Amino acid sequence: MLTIEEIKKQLKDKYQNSIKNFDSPYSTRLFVDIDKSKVRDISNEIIRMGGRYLVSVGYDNIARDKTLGLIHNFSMDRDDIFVSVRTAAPVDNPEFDSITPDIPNAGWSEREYIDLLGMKFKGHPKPKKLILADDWPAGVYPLRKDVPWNLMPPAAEDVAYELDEAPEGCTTIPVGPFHPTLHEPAHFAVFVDGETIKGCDYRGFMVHRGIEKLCQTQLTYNEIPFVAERICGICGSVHAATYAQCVEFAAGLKISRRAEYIRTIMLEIERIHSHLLWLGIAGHLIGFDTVFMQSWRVREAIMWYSEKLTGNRKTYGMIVAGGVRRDITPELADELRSVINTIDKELMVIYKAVAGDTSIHRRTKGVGCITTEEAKLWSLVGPTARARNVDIDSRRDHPYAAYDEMQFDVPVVDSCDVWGTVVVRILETFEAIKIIRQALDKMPAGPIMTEFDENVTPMRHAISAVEAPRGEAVHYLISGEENRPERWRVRAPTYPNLQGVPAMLLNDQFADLPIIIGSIDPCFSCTDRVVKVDVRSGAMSHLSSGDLEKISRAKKTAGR
Amino acid sequence: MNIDLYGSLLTAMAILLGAAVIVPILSSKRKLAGWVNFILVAVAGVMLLNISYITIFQGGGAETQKIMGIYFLIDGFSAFFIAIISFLAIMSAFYSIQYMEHYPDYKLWSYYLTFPLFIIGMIGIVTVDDLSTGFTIAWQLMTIASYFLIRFEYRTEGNVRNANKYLILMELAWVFIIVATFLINGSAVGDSLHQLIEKMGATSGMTLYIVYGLLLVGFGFKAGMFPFGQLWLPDAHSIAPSPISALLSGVMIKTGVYGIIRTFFWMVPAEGYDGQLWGIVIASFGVVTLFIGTNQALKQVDAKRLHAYHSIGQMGYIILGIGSALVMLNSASVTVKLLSVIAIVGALYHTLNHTVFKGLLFLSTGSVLYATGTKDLNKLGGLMKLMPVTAVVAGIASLSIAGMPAFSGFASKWTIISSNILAGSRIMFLVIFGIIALFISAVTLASYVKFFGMTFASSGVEWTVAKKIKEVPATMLIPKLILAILCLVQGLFPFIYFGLFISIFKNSAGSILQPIFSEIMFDGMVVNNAMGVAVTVPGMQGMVSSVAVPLVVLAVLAAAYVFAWLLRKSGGAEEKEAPTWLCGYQDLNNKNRYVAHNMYSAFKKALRWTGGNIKK
Amino acid sequence: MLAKLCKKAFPRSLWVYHCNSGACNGCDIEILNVLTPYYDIERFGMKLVASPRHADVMLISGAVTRPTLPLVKKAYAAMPEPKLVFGIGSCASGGGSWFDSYHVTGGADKAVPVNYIIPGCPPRPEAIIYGVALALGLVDKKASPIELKQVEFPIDAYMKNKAWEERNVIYQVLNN
Amino acid sequence: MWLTSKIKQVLMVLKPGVVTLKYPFEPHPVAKDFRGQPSWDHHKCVGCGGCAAHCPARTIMIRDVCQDLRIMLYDGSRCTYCGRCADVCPENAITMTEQYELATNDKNDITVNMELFMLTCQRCGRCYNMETTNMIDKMGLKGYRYDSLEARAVIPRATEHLDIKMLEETEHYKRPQK
Amino acid sequence: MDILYIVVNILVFLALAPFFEGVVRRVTARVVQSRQGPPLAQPYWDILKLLGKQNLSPGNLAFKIAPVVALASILSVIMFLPLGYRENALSQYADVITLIYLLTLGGVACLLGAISSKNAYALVGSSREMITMIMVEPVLAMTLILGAVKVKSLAIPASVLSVTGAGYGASVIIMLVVYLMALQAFVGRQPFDIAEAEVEILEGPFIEYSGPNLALFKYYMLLKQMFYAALFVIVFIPAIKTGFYGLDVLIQLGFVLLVYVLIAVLGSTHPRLRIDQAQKIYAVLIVASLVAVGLSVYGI
Repeated sequence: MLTIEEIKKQLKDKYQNSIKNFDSPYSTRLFVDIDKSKVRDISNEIIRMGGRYLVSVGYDNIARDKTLGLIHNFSMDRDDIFVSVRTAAPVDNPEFDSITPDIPNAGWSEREYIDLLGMKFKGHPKPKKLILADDWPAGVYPLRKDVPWNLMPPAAEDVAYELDEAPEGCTTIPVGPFHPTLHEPAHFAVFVDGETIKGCDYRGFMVHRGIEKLCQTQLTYNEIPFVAERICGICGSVHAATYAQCVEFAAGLKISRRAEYIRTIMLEIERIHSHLLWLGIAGHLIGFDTVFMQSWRVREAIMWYSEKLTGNRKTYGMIVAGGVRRDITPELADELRSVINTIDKELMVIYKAVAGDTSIHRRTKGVGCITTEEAKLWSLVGPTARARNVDIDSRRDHPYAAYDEMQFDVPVVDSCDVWGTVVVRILETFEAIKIIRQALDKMPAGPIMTEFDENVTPMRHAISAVEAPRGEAVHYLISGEENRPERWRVRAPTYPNLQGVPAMLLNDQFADLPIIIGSIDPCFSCTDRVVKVDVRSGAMSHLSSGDLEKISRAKKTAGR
Repeated sequence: MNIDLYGSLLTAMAILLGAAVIVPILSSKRKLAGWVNFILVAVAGVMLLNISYITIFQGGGAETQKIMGIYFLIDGFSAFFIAIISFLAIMSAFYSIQYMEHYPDYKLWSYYLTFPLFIIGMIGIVTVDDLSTGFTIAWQLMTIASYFLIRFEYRTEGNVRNANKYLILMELAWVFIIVATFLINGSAVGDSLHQLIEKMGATSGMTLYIVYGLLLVGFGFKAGMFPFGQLWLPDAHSIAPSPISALLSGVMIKTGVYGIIRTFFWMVPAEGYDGQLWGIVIASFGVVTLFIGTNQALKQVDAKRLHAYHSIGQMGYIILGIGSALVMLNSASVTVKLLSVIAIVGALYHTLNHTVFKGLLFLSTGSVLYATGTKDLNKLGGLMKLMPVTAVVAGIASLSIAGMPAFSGFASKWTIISSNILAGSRIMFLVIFGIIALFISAVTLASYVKFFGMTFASSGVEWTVAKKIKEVPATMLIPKLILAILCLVQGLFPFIYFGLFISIFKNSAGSILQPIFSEIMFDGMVVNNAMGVAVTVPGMQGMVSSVAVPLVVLAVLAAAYVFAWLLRKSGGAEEKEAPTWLCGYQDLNNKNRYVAHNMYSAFKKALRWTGGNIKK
Repeated sequence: MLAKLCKKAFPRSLWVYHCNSGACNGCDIEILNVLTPYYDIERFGMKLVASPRHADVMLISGAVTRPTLPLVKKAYAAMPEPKLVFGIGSCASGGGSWFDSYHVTGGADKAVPVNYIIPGCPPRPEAIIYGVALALGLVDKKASPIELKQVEFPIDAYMKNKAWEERNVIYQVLNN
Repeated sequence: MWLTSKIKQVLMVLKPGVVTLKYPFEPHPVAKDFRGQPSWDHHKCVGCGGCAAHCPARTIMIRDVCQDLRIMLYDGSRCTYCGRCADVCPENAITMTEQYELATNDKNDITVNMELFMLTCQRCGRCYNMETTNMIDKMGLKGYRYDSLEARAVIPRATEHLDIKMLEETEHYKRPQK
Repeated sequence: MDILYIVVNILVFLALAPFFEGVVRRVTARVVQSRQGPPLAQPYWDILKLLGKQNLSPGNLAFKIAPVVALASILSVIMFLPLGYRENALSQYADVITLIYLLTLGGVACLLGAISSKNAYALVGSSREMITMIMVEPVLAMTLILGAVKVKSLAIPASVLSVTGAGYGASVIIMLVVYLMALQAFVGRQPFDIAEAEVEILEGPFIEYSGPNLALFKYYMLLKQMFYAALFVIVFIPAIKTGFYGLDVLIQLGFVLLVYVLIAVLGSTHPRLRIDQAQKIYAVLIVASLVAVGLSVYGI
């Protein structure tokens, strides 16, 4: 077990000169300000200490000191500590050392800021466009504050993303964006030899809706939860809860215990509905529609209950900064008990019917195999990781809401394949039912909302993680002026998992592609969000249309 | 009359020899040389066809004739082979005129020197009546001439090596056959087959087994029998110029079939010949050949190699037919004995069909090669609009080789398979052989769906072959059209051919088959008319099998087609062209074409052990 | 005659092509939900097809983002006539919360002609079935534009304001 | 193994029987507090514009035609039914109804158009800045608001006076076509 | 009279094939998936609707001809089928081998159409379809050959009707089981709907087809499905001959209905296999049916 002091000491011993400042507002959070030249070394050092890479956050700090900020976040799972390594580079030469060669999972985060903030990463293995549309002109960085939120560069005709070259002798099969496996627009160029997958390239982020500049017109701290829920229609509460926790951390707000219990219940309800949904989809993906129909039939009960409790079947609108919107009355609590009892029973029937079915084993066992080491290397999270014997769960490792008082198991299996994810998810559903029962029993009385005065001190950093059904959702928030965050970074669980998919696909059959991609329960809309909410500070400068044309022309010629 | 036949045979050979002398001299004028070559070959060919016609339909030949110390024999059986050789030679020569333009940097004198010699050699093989002197001359002429034809493109890497391999293996086959001949007790150089048969009677049983074994291996080499065919056939056939490939695959390997039938049905002593055993051996070789050959063919992506491997596969059918005929012939049951007729007719019918459709396939691929410069199925595609005539004839040939009803392959495969299955009710392994043959015909189909689909239907040339692609000139189309028409005729009117083969065997004295063929009740057994061929065998109830398909089934199909067509029109829907839908993000391009080598990957993987895998 | 019958058959067998142009998953899940036992849209002869070539109806869910705009158009063009387009959910019907964001083009109507919209975030499965039934002519349209006009000053507010004015400090100061 | 699980599967499916609801031929009631289409009580509305200011989808647009008349347009086509407007409304003039059967072939069917009389300072022409502690009021209303109701676009600026240029900008506001 | 049988064959198949599909969909929905399911007439509407739609094509001749050929070939196969245990006017013009090849012709048309569509998915699908065809056609062939061996004739009515002629021997029982297992593959349903797998290759060979062309293909699939079901009934259900043609046909159709219910239940309780896995199962089926044929030679 490491403590924050030990981490500080170890870092100080080695990198005395590069470390500018330590900041630890809570006993579980450590922010380290460092010089940008040592980014790579210190990141590696933290990984060596047992850290797990979470996400990088880049932000525009030009108005204050003409720099672009970059924060690498790590989680010490055994010690319940989040370590954030903060650094900055001047805007006229925003070059950082890339940490991707050591931490492959950072690849996308860094590519994201190449696109959105115009940063440069030295040594990045694949500095290609990631987020923005193919025809987005180079040199327009939408996350920078001088770019308006509704800027619409003209469309360019002949700009295309250059997909990776297929290996020798392989054919590309284009999968997506409108493909029944995906349900969401994302493009996989799958390189096959015959039907064996020899690699794939991903061109996703087609659901990137760039919500960030919304706040420049309207959104404030307490509207963002509603937008956060719509990052993803399935695990909306997770994002709302993570966001709300970030705000509460930044504001130093302690919410009532009852609200925390209700949040716990909401998160677990969401887990049940999401896992049942996934089970159905997985059945559908291997062509077993009966499983799909039956598990969705079972799931419907919880949807109806959610409607009663929150007023909507999904995107509940329950969790806001400072508490929750609606209370669980005793009648609703009783109904919830009976609903989860039915689900418990019916799911057990499904589980028994599915678990021993050799025809399902055929399609799932030994499919999408990657080793535990690879899973750790790619920083996989959630059931995808737990099916590969990586024992992480932020509910247990970084307790939040009321999880510190809950008794539950974290199912971990070592089959390292798709079947493992099936088992983990079904078992987790039973655990979720257990947690809801406990929460209903233990729930204290009290207010559900704590007054949130919306006057958060600017430039406070906060990080928070919530275990979503798909894995761990991480939010990073920098508070800002005018009742809005300066920067809000969301890392959905699919973000790291999706980067591990090519490794899972390798040497499997094309017919297994749906279930392998399905096994991480992908949620591209979460992944593609980049919901950064920041404040327009200073004057808004419009690029004139002439400028834009110039820019897009430059891009076109460069593209040729 | 006989003298007349042999005289014209020699004349034809002389004309061909003349061609070999004259044409190389003219070879600097490419087109002219081609035309002269074609005219001379055609004249000789017509004379040879005339010989066949007279022999088969007017009952000529059948007497061994000693000319210049070599025994010659023209009976119905050899006449059939003369016919297919000379016919395909004419087609090939015609096709060569334009095709050889395709090799601007190669001198043509060697081609036009060896082309007629090659034909002389083949004609020789099927007409000489010994296994020593005349045979050696004919064999060497054929082998050496074809060797030079195969190594024609000697500048391409690997071609000379493959040609050398061919030469060595063919000489080895020759050694086998010659050794077999001299193992026969008291055989002398220049003995005719009749003399050999007499001497065989005096040979001990064990030696006889060796003799037949060596003969089978020797001719098996030529016929592309497993495992010998795999050694040379695909390499040699795929590197030769296309008209030569057509000749090699279409007729040269048939000389092996000729040899096998000649030795196992004619060169049979009254005593000491275990027909049942040799039948089983040959049939087993046939089944293995067709199984392995076709499965190997499935893996190919080079169009000509694909055809070449299929030649092995199709030879397997013929060998199976021969073998099972031999088994049935030596069976105790009268009924099964009668079925041997169907089997051997099937074998010969398939020989004819294979000549036509394989010739056609090689010529079509040649045309594709001529027009696009590649024969790699991974690169080809989408030629249907650009080369419609070639596409149609290649389609006919593909359906024929796959054995689709109403096309030529069907009638002959049906004959072989059904006779095997019917005989199978008495002899169990024959039914298994029949089923394997049926199974393999599905594999053949798969392979030709790939060939046709990937060359003509799918997309490809838009991106891979930059040249402007046009349909090939008429001189290259006419031979293909003739062959295609023949393909259709053979498929649609099988009764003509059944009659033909029956009269061939009737007119070929000396074989162990002749007694059955000449039995009178035969006419009542086979209903052979425009409605198709139906077989009733005494001892089996009712009509047992029929290949009436062609016309009746075609009529049925046509009626159904009209119905379906009307159904499609009935909704009043309009037609519109639309680009291929690939999930939106990508448009069809060279990288996301699903190319030939990807097809049937799971099946190919399961059959890796059959060999013939292509390396990547 | 058959042609007439074919026209009649069209609404009885609508094959649905689901095109997610940038949705959050909520609507997609509800679209799948209408296939499940409780809602079972197959009752109306509808089924989900995978290729736009087979489709009669395109369900667009989600705001049309900048990258998917050309793709949605392409998918629409790939469908054979006659065809219908349904915009499912708030994003597809009007662009949702991000209708004017830099990476979003707007609702589905910005890309293709939309025949019916089914608002909701996400719409309940019943709402989707209702939309389908509306298109099939099984139910009546319930939504209609609402025009509200204050014909007079809202007295309550007025009174309240008056009261507020009375106790307002500034006024008090002024009065004093 | 295979057989037993198949039998289990058959048993699993037999128990529930056919569960399909009869909707739309029979209504399927929604939960009590369902968040359906919001409805405005124009008798209560004071036209503060708080709902417009707080709507995450910015689906409520305001145009001040003149000093006394304010038009509020609720464009239901992009409403996310989050209920935030009902939460913030100081007068409780907005309620979330149970109406969810909103499918239509015309976007205008799900709009609410309100014409409100405004109380404005006769001297400066601004709305009264009422309770200054109220966050909603703090948000704006410092002058005219002119959203392009025709294009259903929000112009995120409250201006001191009406600017014709701004209007032109709105009408030329167009998304890229490709 | 003989001609009448042909007409009845065609009419029965054309009229009832969509109905039986409706039954499958209904059974799948009601019995297995707890939902109401489409009306029984749904497949008719589907086909009618497709006939009235626009016909999109990549402008290739083979693409346009393929559906017509496919439907024609299955129709001609159906004409030869001895429904109601009656030989018809066409029976003598073909034998079982012809039947098998004719069936393959339909498949080939399908494949060529798919390849002509130039779509990678269609090609993956046709590659799988072809493997399925190679591997399961022999099972069909051997079922027919089993009868042929027993009766020593390849004529269609004789060999089709004689499988159970001498009662249920070991060979017949093996063949029956094999046929039932292969049935799902014949009719392209789970677990063997690999070629048309909707979630991964979007209905494979048919991905580019629309409107009337697709209608023809759908009809072809329906007829093929009914053909295999009817063949099972004719071959393996011992003849219950009432002497009245109409009644015989009705009884057989009743059995066909049962086979369809079986297809539906089997299809909805299995996930789709991968082609390499299916291939192994096919291989087992082939070997088993070879054993059955071998046994039948010895009269077992």
